[in-house]
Amino acid sequence: MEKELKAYPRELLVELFRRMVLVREFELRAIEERRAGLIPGFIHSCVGQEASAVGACLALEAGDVITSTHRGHGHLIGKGGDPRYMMAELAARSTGYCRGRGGSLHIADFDLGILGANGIVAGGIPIAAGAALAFSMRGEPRVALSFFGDGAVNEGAFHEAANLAGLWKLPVVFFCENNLYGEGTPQSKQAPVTDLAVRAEGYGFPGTVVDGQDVLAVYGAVREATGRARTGQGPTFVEAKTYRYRGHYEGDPQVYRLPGEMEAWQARDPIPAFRQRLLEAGILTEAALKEIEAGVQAELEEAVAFAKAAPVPEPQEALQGVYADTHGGLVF
Amino acid sequence: MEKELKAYPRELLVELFRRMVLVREFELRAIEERRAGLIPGFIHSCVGQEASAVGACLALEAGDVITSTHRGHGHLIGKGGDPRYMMAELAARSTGYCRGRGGSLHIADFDLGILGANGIVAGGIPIAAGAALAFSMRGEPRVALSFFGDGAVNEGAFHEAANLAGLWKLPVVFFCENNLYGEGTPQSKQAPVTDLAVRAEGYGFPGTVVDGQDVLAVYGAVREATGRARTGQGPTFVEAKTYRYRGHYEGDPQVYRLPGEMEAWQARDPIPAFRQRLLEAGILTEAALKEIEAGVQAELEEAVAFAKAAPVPEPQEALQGVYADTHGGLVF
Amino acid sequence: MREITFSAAIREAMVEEMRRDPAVFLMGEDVGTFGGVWGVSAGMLEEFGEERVRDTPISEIAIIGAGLGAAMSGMRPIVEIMFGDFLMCAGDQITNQVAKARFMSGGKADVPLTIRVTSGAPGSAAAQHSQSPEAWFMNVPGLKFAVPASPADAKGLLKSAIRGEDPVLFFEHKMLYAVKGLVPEDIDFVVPFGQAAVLREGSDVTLIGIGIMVRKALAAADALAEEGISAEVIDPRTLVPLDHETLIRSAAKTGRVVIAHEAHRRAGPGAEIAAMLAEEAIEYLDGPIVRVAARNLPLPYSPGLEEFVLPSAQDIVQAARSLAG
Amino acid sequence: MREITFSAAIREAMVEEMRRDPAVFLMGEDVGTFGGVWGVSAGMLEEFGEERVRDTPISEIAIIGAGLGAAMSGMRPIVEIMFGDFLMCAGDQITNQVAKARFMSGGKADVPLTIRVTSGAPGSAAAQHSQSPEAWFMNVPGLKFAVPASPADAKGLLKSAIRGEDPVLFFEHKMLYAVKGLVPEDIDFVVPFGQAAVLREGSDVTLIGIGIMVRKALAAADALAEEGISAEVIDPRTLVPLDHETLIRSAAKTGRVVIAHEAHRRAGPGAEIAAMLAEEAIEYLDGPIVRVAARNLPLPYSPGLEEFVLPSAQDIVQAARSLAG
Ligand SMILES: Cc1ncc(C[n+]2csc(CCOP(=O)(O)OP(=O)(O)O)c2C)c(N)n1
Ligand SMILES: Cc1ncc(C[n+]2csc(CCOP(=O)(O)OP(=O)(O)O)c2C)c(N)n1
Ligand SMILES: [Mg+2]
Ligand SMILES: [Mg+2]
Repeated sequence: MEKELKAYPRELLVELFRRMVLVREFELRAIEERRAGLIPGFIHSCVGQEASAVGACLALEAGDVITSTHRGHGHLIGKGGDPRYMMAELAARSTGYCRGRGGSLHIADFDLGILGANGIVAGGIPIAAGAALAFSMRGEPRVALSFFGDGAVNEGAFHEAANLAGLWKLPVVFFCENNLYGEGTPQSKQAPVTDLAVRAEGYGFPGTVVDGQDVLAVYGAVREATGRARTGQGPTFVEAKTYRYRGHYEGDPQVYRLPGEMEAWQARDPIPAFRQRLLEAGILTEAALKEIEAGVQAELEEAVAFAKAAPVPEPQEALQGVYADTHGGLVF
Repeated sequence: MEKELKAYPRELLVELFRRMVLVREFELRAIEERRAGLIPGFIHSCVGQEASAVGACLALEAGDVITSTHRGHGHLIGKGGDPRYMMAELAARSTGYCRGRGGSLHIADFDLGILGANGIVAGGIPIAAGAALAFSMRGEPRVALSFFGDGAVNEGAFHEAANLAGLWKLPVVFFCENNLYGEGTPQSKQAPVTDLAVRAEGYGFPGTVVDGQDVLAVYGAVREATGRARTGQGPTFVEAKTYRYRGHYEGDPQVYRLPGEMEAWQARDPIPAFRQRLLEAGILTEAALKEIEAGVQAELEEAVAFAKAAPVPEPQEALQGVYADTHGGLVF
Repeated sequence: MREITFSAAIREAMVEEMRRDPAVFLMGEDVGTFGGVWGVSAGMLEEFGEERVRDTPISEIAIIGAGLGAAMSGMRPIVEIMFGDFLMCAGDQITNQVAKARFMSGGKADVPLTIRVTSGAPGSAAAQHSQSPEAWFMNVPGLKFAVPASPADAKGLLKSAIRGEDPVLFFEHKMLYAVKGLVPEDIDFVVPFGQAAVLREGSDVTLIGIGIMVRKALAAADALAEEGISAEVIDPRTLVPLDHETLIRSAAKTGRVVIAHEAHRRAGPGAEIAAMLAEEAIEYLDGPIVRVAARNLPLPYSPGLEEFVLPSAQDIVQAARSLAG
Repeated sequence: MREITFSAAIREAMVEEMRRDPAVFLMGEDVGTFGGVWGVSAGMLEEFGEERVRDTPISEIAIIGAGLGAAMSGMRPIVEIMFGDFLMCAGDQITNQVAKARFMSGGKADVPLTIRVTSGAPGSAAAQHSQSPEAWFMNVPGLKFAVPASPADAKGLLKSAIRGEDPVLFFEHKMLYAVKGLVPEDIDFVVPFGQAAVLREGSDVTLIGIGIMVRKALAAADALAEEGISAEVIDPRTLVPLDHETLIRSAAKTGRVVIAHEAHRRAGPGAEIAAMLAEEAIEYLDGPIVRVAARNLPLPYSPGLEEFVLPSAQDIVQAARSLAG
């Protein structure tokens, strides 16, 4: 069913690989820097889920937008986020994406179409519907893709947004990263259905399940979904089955995992698997792959150096960012 | 498919008929009394929907409970509500079900298992799940049936409650009265699916569509659902297709109806249809039917007289009903 | 200037802004075919069509959330929540998304979102259709709150809201809709936020009214005048931003303050105003700051009980009299 | 009496009540296997099993709504909302169902529902995980609010909440969980609602602290003592009911009042307390009622910005000093 690797543009394949490596290494580095004291806040890493984040984002066009989650680093890098500004934000510096005001949970870059990570489970889903509404009203061929987890599908916010988008045939992709857990609670204890994609039918649009560890499968499913969205056929629910290797947050004792589960998923790690395919298909040589990997490391060195060199925000400056118009300070 | 009338207990058939008539006449009388000034608040009548309300309620056992809606008179009478206390409540008297504090939107009778009408669309659905949880935790073979409209199915509250109930296999019946409109907006402009029952699948339980104008069809569908619920098989979604003959509330200009729609539905009026069947099957004679109808009128005369004779509530008395413990008035 | 109703003034503001700016649109439950349950958007569907006057499903989270998403994507949505009582259905979107989007993003997100909300008791609508939720989100930084009391202010404040870049909760008291008043025709007539209106000058007591209670305060001032008590009546018009200066100046002048609102007394908007005055103007005060507000019980259905719970002009008169007496 | 943590005191209250009454149970996100993200319910699943320590889906509406339905059906649910920030996800159930069920039904519904909520800034958790939502629902009649500041009060107030027939929002500041204090072992030790605690007597200024700010007020009182300023420190312990008498008595004694809370300043719990005092005790006051609270900006991620926004013991000292000086 899946296409030959050769059928894809080479630059796309390279970029899928590079960004997956960048996501993985960014997070491992951030975790390290957090331990070293550079980063004051929590980190919810998506290590293990890179294929779903990157495959989905690279299926989007430049004008498309995403809403992300607490586990958003992969989505942000996938959508072109600059590791320097991301690292600076994690380090709470004034050169960070949110000038140190938001941290990992709230990174946004409107120029790149990143409408924001989100600390509220399912909080970004209605926002994506609203962005799609704007595109649809203006007749722009743009798509909003909303990332969320398996746990988020049980929030009222998901339901209302899905219904609205289905009803108005909005150009939205509901992209569910089903990593089998919401914090410490398995997906099976959160919903009575295993494939959350079945819910799409109730909203009048298709739902599809895809192997979240296969970056090309994810890419293909999202291309199909954006194709539908862009041609006025409305939303699609894409469920990517995946797994996170680290705790819900760094520090999570992870008492909840099933025996053998981690090992089974790690055996299907998306990055080495794709690397191997690239090699075998002759898309990239070992040397070229190593060069990419080295490039990522250099980029991260730079990001960390950038973050470290950046100033911390001035308190007074924060007052500027609450309202556009402060009425001479009366709003405070 | 449907059983012969003779297969049902006679008392049941009589009671289905009597209560439908009582619901219809109660509302028409209430509307009249409202015009005459006895009733100060809004009335959302269910005229036309009697079969769904009564059929569902009579399928319940005495220990079962319901949550109702803004359009609740049929549910309340169906579940055994006393027209005297209902009329007194509508008339804002201290002998009303809520001592005049609640009005039509908030009638409750815990002894009868009526956990409350509700002014918030979908507001009662999670409450029904909670009652069912209590039954299930205590091992009681009781069921909670939640009434709601086609509009309510698009609220987050429905979704979260349905998921919870499906997950925990709670003894709940989700009973949707699809009367084709939410206020002035047709159902087709509120959800992209025509049969809302399809949503049940996403919550892991069955959904079934039933002719809401056929009281026995409704009765049968709910019996099946309560049977499942009582035997630990979890919830069922029952969608009754029905129609309201009057405005969303009394006074609604009803600009939104499609031409011919009303007439088509009125031709299938559940009460004369069932009356005819009872006659034809020889269950009740014309004289017996007339006697029932006269009995209903007498009951309503009494209800109105009861309401009129009742005192209005004393203001100070209201202070007693906000908290169980007022800490010497400190809570006010 | 012509005399039009509060309701027509609101419609006029919406219609004019929609004509001048294609980014402005209206969505909410029954705002289209029905024209709004209170009739405020009557006729707008006919002029602007279904794309720009959108009937929504009964989904308050989606209405507010989609409004935010559209606002962050170049539109200027006006969304209507039919009864203020239902605001809490979308409480999270308001509190954690709408209010914070700009700040969390480092100041980058503009949020030109106007949330129109009906408030107040229309009479025997009971506990879930009568509330005055002006204070429910006041503790959340990032929102602005408008509480117009006259047709002109309704029009001018709504235009300010629609044209601004910040999210606004715009409260329309149901019993004000039919009230008439003179309203400027100038398409650019706007009422700025943060400027209280001194509606009547006086020297003995300051009556601060919010929303519909402004009218009751004016009536109370008439009654007080007959008793020889000179009342100054002030309408803050917006609760956030709040015009401290005008309120303090008046308190300094009269030394006596009554604050009147239809929201429940405990932790209502008057609590903040009283606290502000107790902090910034206590040295001018000759007596307690008195709040006249709904009692702390859910709104009852029975007219007699409702009257017991709701504040009246007479309650303001009594409060002012006891202060000035 | 033994010294245990605030967290252990809460667990002890839950465990003891669950042992004595089969109607009591706990549900919430990750309260079971995970033991609560803050570890408060650690070990409870093992003792009581999955039926009575229920992990729920991420569905705050369902959690609160099902809690209400169960409470009206003979159970005594304790439900946990992981972060107070998420309370608004279930805002409607709290405001329009839980708070009003008794009143709307004519006084018939008992609602023995305890809603446990974490509050406060744990440090760089940013705008959606740091809020102190004590005031968000205070305008809604029908609810009670507990804001314990010590392990003993946490245990005693929680027991009162669980045993009572009214819905309670029970706020647990995250930075209090590890704090230790002496807690009675008596299984029937309860702390009644509506009784403030005078934690330190003083004559120059009254410091009213809420939740974690009680500790900062005590620290401030120490610092003030060194300057010769005698501070009285009061913890209201419950915001609804609020113990007017104790607060007024102290205000009358000292003539100077500082109110400290971590919630945002505007329309926070201090607004109601200040307004109450401005209404009932103004004649005793020698100066402004000062609020020390979080600034009206969303909680920032950066430690420096967060410090700028949050109130400190030093802020209390300064406020008291300027009043008493
Ligand atoms: C409304 C809300 N409820 C609860 C939480 C706490 N919380 C943060 S992440 C999380 C689990 C989310 O699970 P899922 O959606 O599957 O995403 P994942 O963490 O697995 O990526 C929870 C419960 C929250 N942030 N927001
Ligand atoms: C949360 C909420 N949103 C909106 C309303 C206003 N409202 C009352 S009834 C109604 C329509 C409900 O439609 P449906 O669920 O189909 O019930 P029906 O009136 O047709 O019986 C609406 C929008 C409300 N009461 N509560
Ligand atoms: Mg997950
Ligand atoms: Mg309907």
